[in-house]
Amino acid sequence: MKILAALIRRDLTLAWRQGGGVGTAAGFFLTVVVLLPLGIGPDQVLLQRIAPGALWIALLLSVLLSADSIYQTDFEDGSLELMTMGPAPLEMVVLAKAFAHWLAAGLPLAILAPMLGFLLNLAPELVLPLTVAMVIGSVSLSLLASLGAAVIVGLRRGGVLVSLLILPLYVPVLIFGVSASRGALAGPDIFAPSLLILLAISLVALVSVPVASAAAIRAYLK
Amino acid sequence: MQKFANPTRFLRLQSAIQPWVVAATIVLFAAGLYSGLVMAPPDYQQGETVRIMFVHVPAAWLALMIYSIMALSSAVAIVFRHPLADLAAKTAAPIGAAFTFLALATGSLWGKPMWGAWWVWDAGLTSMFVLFLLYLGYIAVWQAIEDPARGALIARIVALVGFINIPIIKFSVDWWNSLHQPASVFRIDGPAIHSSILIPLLIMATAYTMLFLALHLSAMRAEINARKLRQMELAHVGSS
Amino acid sequence: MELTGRNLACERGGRQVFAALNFTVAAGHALILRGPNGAGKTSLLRMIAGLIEPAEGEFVLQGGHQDLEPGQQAHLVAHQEALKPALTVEENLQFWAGFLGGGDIERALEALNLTALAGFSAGLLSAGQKRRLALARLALVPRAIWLLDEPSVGLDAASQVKLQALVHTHLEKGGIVVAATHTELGIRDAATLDFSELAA
Amino acid sequence: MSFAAEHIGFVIASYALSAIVIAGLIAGHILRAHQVERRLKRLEDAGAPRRRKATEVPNEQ
Repeated sequence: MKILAALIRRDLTLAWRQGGGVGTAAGFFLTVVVLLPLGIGPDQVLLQRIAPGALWIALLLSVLLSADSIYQTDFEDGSLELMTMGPAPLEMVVLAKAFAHWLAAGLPLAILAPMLGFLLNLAPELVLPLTVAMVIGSVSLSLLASLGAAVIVGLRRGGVLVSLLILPLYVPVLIFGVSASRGALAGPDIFAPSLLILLAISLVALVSVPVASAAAIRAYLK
Repeated sequence: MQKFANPTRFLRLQSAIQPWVVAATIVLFAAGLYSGLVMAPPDYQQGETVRIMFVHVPAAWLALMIYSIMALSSAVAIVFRHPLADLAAKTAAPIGAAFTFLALATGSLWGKPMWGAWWVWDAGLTSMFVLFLLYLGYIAVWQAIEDPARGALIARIVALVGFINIPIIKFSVDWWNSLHQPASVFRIDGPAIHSSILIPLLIMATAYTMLFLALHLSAMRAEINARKLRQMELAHVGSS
Repeated sequence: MELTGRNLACERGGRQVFAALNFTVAAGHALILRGPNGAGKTSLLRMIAGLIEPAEGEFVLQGGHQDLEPGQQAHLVAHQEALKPALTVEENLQFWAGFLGGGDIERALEALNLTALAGFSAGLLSAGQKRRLALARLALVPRAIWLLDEPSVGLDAASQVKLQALVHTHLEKGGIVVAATHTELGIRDAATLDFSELAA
Repeated sequence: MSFAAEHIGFVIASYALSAIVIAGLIAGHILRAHQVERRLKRLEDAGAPRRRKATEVPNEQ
């Protein structure tokens, strides 16, 4: 465990010092939010209706965008190779890195998004359920994004490919995330199950992503 | 290598005028706040909320002015290859971003009593929002590129491209706004402003500008020192 | 402790790099890999490190931790230095010490004469200094097998002496060194494996 | 200015927010300036080569 703690601490220090990762993701999130009314029109009522969905889409795009650098630098400077030779299994290393990315980017974005809801005239009573749903959802968003990062780590122009591969996997998170964000409006029979399913998706991702990512990384190290 | 033509001359100039600039800023703020909050009459329509204008409009003007300064110094850096010009643009960006944020926040606070919503996508605020994103982009460029020399080259281009697009964005947002909302009740320049409002506004605008000058000059000194530090560290590392 | 490679064959990108390669390295001994570029020296090192699976053949490690792969008991110092420019020299070593399960940072810094640079960010280092920092990992965490891919590249004379001292103490303590190098590492009675003879 | 006016809260809020952001800017700049100067001084005290001959390496082997 101490081994993974060293990795997480290092990744967080790097994220903090370079600052670029989270900053650009937040900037990207803001951009998506500003494009919506410019495209759809400033009509408050319309914006309010699409606000939860729009915030979720902006969130998952930002998380995906901020994830492509998780393994890139480590792959290029040879750290990734040495990590496979370390005492900790690669699956755990991958999990630690995904966790570090979630702490540095996934979670902050999931907390920031509802706070920016007022830009889209988000109904105040939706802010809390949206935050809860997004925090739970961000776990699987970060995990799946890290899987995408692992799959394209050796490729030079992997950016578009990773969106094509990972965005479809985001569909369930989006659907249940938005329905959970309706919160009280949607009534208890929709709110609770959606949250539970969201949690289930995160747990499934928690188990499957490290194995898949480790396999992908090993393929590139060959 | 990033050579400094005459940082010493700039540093001497800066330390000479810095106290005066700070003094002027304080005096202007005092005068501006006093005239704005005490002397100026409340607006017959908006009542006291019109006083928000004294913090909103200067911030908005400064947001635009600082980006223009960044674009100008980037152009100077390209034409005259003057490394200090790059520093001027780099240090101005965070200050500009802060004022743009202030313009957005005070604009939203000013709009709330009138429109009932914390945020309305009206022409002025929307273009200001996009300007804020231009600032974030510019700052992100400096952070993303480790080598300062290369960072400077890219940042110049980003600043100029951004600057050229500001009028285009402004025009298209205004047109977009007129498409959806007949006439926006709230206009920044609004009807002819009565002198009792105009004077405090101008004082506050000058106060904001002096504040920017004070911050910018001291930020440049810090940046020059930071570059010197980096070179000394390189030299120190190189020799051991 | 003895590392043996039996009937090893390696394929990369569909091309057979080498085949029917055998070697043995006993504790306290070094194996120098010679041969032209692209002959497979690096591939063999990466194969021992467990990064590449041999197309044929296998490794046998007598002694050492039976439950660990050879790669898990080895240090690999390749062309890439695995350093983070944003972290300081000390922080880089602190990470590797933490990740590889404990290590003595002061000793590693001293071993490659990097103590003076501990507080500086790795991005400021010259190529030679970065190479020394990568080699400092060898002294950081004790591991039986050292896999060195042209370790002396970019090192000045003083650092080469330090490297040789490091390698000698490792061998005296019963360690194994497998090194691909064009320059003379000054290791007494080291066996040599010349890849040019292995006409694949 | 009368404090009893309608929506006075928004006026106060916008002035308070402006004060906070401006104070933050000033503090940030002073902090950064001091930090850089402190590291610069520490490096100079540690005998940066600027004053000494570059060949004299801090710790001779």
